[in-house]
Amino acid sequence: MNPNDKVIKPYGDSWGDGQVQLSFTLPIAAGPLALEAAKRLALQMGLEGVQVVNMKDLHGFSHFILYGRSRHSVDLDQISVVDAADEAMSFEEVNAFIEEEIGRKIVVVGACTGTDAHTVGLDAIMNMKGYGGDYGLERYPMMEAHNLGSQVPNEVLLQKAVEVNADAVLVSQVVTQKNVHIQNLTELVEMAEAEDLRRKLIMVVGGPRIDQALATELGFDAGFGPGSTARHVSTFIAKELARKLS
Amino acid sequence: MNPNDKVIKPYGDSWGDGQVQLSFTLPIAAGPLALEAAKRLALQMGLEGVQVVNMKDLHGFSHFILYGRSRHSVDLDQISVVDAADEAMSFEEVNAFIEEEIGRKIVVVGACTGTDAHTVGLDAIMNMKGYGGDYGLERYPMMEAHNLGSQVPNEVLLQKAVEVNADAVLVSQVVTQKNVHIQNLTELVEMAEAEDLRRKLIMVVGGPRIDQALATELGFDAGFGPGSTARHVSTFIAKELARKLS
Amino acid sequence: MVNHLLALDMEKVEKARQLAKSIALKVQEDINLHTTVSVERTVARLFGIDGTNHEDIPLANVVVDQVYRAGCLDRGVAFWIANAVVALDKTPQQVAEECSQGLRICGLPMQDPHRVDQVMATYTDESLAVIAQQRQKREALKKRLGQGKGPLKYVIVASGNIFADVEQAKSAARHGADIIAVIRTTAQSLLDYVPYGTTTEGFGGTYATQANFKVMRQALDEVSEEVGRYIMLVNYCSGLCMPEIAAMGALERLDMMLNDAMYGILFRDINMERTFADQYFSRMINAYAGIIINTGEDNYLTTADAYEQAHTVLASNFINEQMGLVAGLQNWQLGLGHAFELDPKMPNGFLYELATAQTIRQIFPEAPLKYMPPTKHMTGDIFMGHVQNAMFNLASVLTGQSIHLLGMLTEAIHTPHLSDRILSLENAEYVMENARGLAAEISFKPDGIIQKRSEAIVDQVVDFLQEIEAMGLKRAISEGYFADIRRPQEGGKGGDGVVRKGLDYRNPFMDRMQQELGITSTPGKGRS
Amino acid sequence: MVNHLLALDMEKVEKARQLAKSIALKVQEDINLHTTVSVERTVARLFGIDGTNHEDIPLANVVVDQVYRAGCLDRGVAFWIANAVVALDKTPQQVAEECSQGLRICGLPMQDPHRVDQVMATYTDESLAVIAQQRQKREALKKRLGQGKGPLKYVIVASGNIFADVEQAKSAARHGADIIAVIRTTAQSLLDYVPYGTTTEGFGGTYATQANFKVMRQALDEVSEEVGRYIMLVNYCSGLCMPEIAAMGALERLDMMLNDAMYGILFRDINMERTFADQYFSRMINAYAGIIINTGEDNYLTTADAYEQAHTVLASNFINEQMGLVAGLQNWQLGLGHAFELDPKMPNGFLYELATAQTIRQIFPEAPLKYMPPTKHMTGDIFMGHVQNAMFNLASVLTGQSIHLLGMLTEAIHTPHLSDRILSLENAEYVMENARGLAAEISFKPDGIIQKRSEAIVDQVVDFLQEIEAMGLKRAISEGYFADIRRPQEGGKGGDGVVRKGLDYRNPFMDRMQQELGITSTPGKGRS
Ligand code: B12
Ligand code: B12
Ligand SMILES: Cc1ncc(COP(=O)(O)O)c(C=O)c1O
Ligand SMILES: Cc1ncc(COP(=O)(O)O)c(C=O)c1O
Repeated sequence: MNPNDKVIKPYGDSWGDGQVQLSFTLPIAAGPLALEAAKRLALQMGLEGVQVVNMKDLHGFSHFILYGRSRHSVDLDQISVVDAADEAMSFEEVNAFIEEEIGRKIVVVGACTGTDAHTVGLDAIMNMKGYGGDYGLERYPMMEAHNLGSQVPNEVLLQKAVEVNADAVLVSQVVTQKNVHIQNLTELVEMAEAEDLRRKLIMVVGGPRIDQALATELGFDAGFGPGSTARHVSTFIAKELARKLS
Repeated sequence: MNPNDKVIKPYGDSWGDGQVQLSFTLPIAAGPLALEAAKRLALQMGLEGVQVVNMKDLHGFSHFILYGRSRHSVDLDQISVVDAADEAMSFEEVNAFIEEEIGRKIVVVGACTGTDAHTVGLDAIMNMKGYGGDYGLERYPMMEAHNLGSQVPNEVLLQKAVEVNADAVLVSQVVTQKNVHIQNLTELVEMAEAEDLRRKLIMVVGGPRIDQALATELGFDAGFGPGSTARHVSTFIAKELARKLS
Repeated sequence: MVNHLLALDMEKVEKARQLAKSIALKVQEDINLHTTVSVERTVARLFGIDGTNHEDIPLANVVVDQVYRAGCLDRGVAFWIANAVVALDKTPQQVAEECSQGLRICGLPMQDPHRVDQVMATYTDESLAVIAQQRQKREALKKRLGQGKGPLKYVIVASGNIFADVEQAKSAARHGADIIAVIRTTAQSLLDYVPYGTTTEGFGGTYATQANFKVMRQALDEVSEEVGRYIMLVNYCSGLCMPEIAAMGALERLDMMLNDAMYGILFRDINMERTFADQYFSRMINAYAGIIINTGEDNYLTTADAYEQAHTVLASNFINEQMGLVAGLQNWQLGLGHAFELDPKMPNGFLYELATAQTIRQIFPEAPLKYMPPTKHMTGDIFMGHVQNAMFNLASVLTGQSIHLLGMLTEAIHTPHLSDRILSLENAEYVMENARGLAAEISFKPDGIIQKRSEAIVDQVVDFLQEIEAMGLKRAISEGYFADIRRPQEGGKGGDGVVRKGLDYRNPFMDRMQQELGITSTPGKGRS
Repeated sequence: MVNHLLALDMEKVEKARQLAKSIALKVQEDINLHTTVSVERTVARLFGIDGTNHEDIPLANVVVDQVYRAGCLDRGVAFWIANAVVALDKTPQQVAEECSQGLRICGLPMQDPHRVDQVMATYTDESLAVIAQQRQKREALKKRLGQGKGPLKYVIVASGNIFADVEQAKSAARHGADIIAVIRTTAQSLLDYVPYGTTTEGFGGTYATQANFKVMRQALDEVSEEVGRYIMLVNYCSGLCMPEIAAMGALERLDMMLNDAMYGILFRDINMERTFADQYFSRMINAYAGIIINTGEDNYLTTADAYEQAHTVLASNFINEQMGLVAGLQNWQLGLGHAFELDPKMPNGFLYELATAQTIRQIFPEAPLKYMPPTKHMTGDIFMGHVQNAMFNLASVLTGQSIHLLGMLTEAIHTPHLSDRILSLENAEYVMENARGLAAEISFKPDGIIQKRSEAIVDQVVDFLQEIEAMGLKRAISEGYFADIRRPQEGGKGGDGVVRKGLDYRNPFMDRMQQELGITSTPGKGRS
């Protein structure tokens, strides 16, 4: 491998050395058996030259830190991704775009649904103040934004969407323990479908463990992860709505 | 999986969750492409539910921290290991064993060979003072220990072994960068073979990146890693010599 | 012993304290006039009513709901149960079981008031005796086994499964943890009942149930013997069932309870009247049981800016202190909360953290302060997170904090894995032992950044409490004085569970505990 | 500006300094009588002799070996080269090339001494002018671009491949590194020649060659412009080619050099006479080139106990200081080394670390102290290692250290990977900026642990230096006074490369530099 290769591997200090650090706990006490088990796991993960650099006994459990050289590599030419950040329009551009292409305010309803009470992320996208230097949706002259806050049941969100004739719903999910977000998001989509709202609504989900792939898989139109700001979301909604209306 | 299973997986907070943490650097700038590449590598390593929890741009490189659930598991019943620590005799026991079974002092010669100047590890095994609460080999009444110190060429070590009629040579290798230790250890074994010393000598290697498997692979009789003390080494040598002489 | 690294203007501190007292007493007037479904369910539980009906509804709820719907809760459920006990010659538990079969206790004929009183007294005595025994047992164990050096290392378990939690808790105790908190599942605080039995399914936490309390207490008692330290157990006396959980904790010998006068209002949008009434009774139970409460001011800094709003934390500490004292808690039971939440990018942030932590330490010298780790500015960079936690550990040992919540390197990722906790314990152990003597070694410059910051916070807090005292706490909350969150005075969940006490309202537990705790200022009965 | 957190007994400090001076001057007497093959190769190189012969032997070695074998090195190679230059009317380089073809320069007829002198002067002037220019260039760049705030963040690159090192160095600079050290391959210090050309194969480090110096200097100049800070470059002026590397560094504008009066003896078993003579000339070159040296006392604590032997580090600092001053170095060039190497398990270890670091800081207020991170007690537990480094970072900023070697979380595992360095830079950046003002905020208690520990170390150092002064440095080393290592006075590698100067010995560089640097106390020529 050389620096210009499109087939890349993890890098420590020489090209192609494949260096990877990993750590995990095994449910047996530390000792030669646990050590060997740890090595075998690393081998199965495709590591060569496995070095167990730390084994710690945790009473019936053992914690390992390992280094090794990954056998795996990735061909960059096989990956196609779009950079949402690059394509996002500015606050002014989005408003101008909506005025021109839609000709009226876009109505959005946002909520932290289910049992989730983490409002900071949704507020970052919706509140006037915004986040990361970008104003929130409430500040957009061409948007009418309703933030329902935390722990909103899915049916309440959909009711509200109907009530204000929303173009889009924005859902925030921060707690992901035991995949509680998957359950909750799936329920929302199913409800929307049952109530024949799915086609009318642009459905967007965000949160620290959310990405585009997961969102699509669950039946949403878009997913926004860490570092997202209102610009990204408004651009997506505006363009998507224009597409739907055309 | 349940707590009594013999087939184990990494453990985070529920049985069988397979939780593994990993980190590595990719030789491309951070961004959606790098992110996707990182995920794919994790997938190839057999992780499910891959979460890239941190991506950091390092100018032309990117650093990732990931969590995921390992698909792999290890069947403990398939592993047989011997616990050297458990089998090691005490200082007194070793001396008694040598007196009884060998009937004379065992002669050992130790050195940090090649360009290696890390003497602390070898001294820990050989010096009077010892290490980790165990006296070093020089303290054993039934051992005659010669510590040649650092940066000893392989031929000098073997010469000395011949000169003092050694039963065993002890080699320390701490620097492992670019596998310099492998080169050096291989050379030593080849020299010993060429000079027809290999069969006469018990050959032992130690160091922080050494283990039994590597030692055997390179043609040594035993390998001692971190945490070894003189007890482990002297037990091995005494028993091995007894076996050879019987 | 508290270090005096800062020169505090004790007059201002005293002024702030008086303002807080006045604020608390004003709220208390209102509290005295009300009871809640949760307070009444607590009484039912303390009468020994346990278990659920065929629909999994706790019998305490079955009984109280019935009385509530019948419109006679203003008299207090104690009276109705005791009346039924006399009328039917059953135990309260049997009465409750019959309620779930259709018995309507408000419809039973009124019995001899003297005998009803006697029944109430008997069951009250019995129940309070169990609590007092648990308190004695705790004291004996603490005395025999001792505790960690302090700041006491407090870690959470939150696997969702009480049996997995036990594994995690034991492993933590063996690696130096002094206190184990079983975090509640995310949905529980808004449930208007307490789930029943041992549970293995929770999200981001494990259900708080009496059975789970028992399982964990037993495990910790075992491990306490093993490690030779009394390991304390914590749960959440918070949300819509605040006083019920206090009762459960008192019976099962929990040692600490998250229990705040305002947290539910601000962070769970629970009705104000409900929260204030519930916290009063729950604190009284905690006081009686010798349980240390942990207040939740740290949460403010997760939504508000930690530098700008530092004084709001201190103000809330003063209010929680006064509302605690009013409810019979002693100073040693007031684990007032604060947190190390400044943006790590802030130049000299560590100095400001020291200033706040030391100011709070000196203002509440007897309180077992609860110091919370960085959470808001933790990211997926677990390596940096581990260092942020190291600085937090140092700040804690330097300023002599009491209850030290260990920061987790994976804070931004998941509730702690087994090994996260151990890594954090090792981090704290190293930093604290390596720098334990530092506080006694240094002094702060009189005109320095730290001293000035401390003065500024004390000044701010006096102004802030003055404003609140003038407008009243409820209005202040409704105007976003705390945590940048506004809650309408009449809104919020659980408001319909608040009931104005009647003239003949009875709560024998409150009466007895007020008496025993020496609470005189606040009559336990409403006047209508 | 150095903080005065400790009250030092300046009389004792002065006494220690005088003892060290006496020790140094005694060694210097011996140094003045000798030259070495490496000193002479340095002269050859400074005369412009570059490149290798067909066997890859550097021409500097070819020429000096020849003169040495001919037994006439006692006159100094400068004379022989100049004589040949006059005799053959060639440049020194051409003379050297002919030497590799068989020319024997000691056999050439003696030329007009005046013309030989002239030739020596010309080439000396030329070479020193280049060095002076590089020095000016550095000063101009530093002035224009500025430098980091300090403690200056110093990281190592050690991939073995100079081109990979460049990538790693640039990435580090962009993430806040101020100083880049290219670590040498493990075998190089015992090579009695300097390899030639750019290299891509090293073990645990990269060959120090002039070409590699140039490649890295250029890369760092580029990145300096990019980041708007002058990034300093470091290499190892140590081992059997100490003065040659000084010359190469001076020519290629390195900014710092690892350069210790005793390290080679103790840690590489190099002959004492050889080391002392080599270090003297190498330091003179560093002095002239405006290069900061880094001494290696930190290494002592990797073999000796850091608590017991703390005073040996300080004693060696004093000796290195005096031997540096004797060689013409200014105080601002004396990067005296010490280290944060106490066992992390030691209670109050952080206090003892502060005591040592602050003591050394105050004793050498003008020296750009080099503070080394934990290495010996680093383990494969990278998480704990990262925390140990955080405490080290804090100690450094608290005691105002100058050159701060970043600890790596993977210290016990491998030479740093790209990301290890970045994680460490972020660690240091956070801790130092977060606590930058702390030193100005605090004072240490007069009768505290820190003050007492400082006093104990100063007392010990006076006694220790007194003993050494009485027996002489060489004997002290032979008796294991430093680093628990004993080296026989006559043994060690490279002893055969030491040559007693003749009466007619000439080293025009030494003469000129001594003059320009104002070194008077130590005559450059031997008397036999
Ligand atoms: C602040 C906080 C709280 C506050 C919340 C206050 C509030 N009003 O929001 C309080 C103290 C109340 C709290 C409580 C709890 N918390 Co909490 N909390 C956090 C914390 C510290 C920070 C979260 C945050 O504010 N991040 C900052 C925002 C800006 O980032 P963000 O949410 O990722 O949002 C960005 C993107 O994701 C995206 N985004 C987010 N939402 C949306 C929506 C849309 C439509 C779009 C387009 C984009 C988008 O854009 C945002 C800007 O870029 C995290 C730990 C951490 N450091 O991350 C834990 C954390 C999230 N909490 C956690 C838990 C478990 C809880 C509790 C359940 C614990 C308990 N059992 O009591 C409770 C209950 C909460 C509940 N019912 O939901 C866990 C979740 C674990 C998991 N993966 O499931 C975390 C990770 C902590 C931990 N390690 O245990 N918490
Ligand atoms: C001390 C030290 C030094 C000292 C050595 C002093 C001395 N006289 O030994 C000094 C400062 C001189 C030094 C120099 C260098 N070092 Co160094 N050094 C270390 C350090 C900090 C500690 C090593 C140590 O003493 N460990 C304690 C002993 C007790 O542990 P141990 O060696 O593992 O020994 C135990 C077992 O392994 C086993 N064992 C070991 N040997 C043997 C032999 C036998 C026969 C048996 C049975 C058992 C056995 O038993 C011992 C007791 O349990 C490590 C980092 C670290 N924290 O580990 C770096 C480290 C080993 N050094 C390293 C390097 C690269 C160097 C240099 C090459 C750097 C350079 N380019 O200049 C130089 C040159 C050294 C050379 N030519 O070999 C690297 C090696 C990287 C790698 N994996 O290849 C490390 C890991 C640091 C790093 N991250 O860069 N070093
Ligand atoms: C006082 C208090 N109660 C409760 C909680 C936990 O959240 P909840 O019970 O609302 O789910 C916290 C959170 O830290 C708290 O500080
Ligand atoms: C002064 C000095 N020289 C050299 C080195 C490096 O080792 P060597 O050049 O002997 O390989 C060190 C190690 O840290 C040192 O401190």
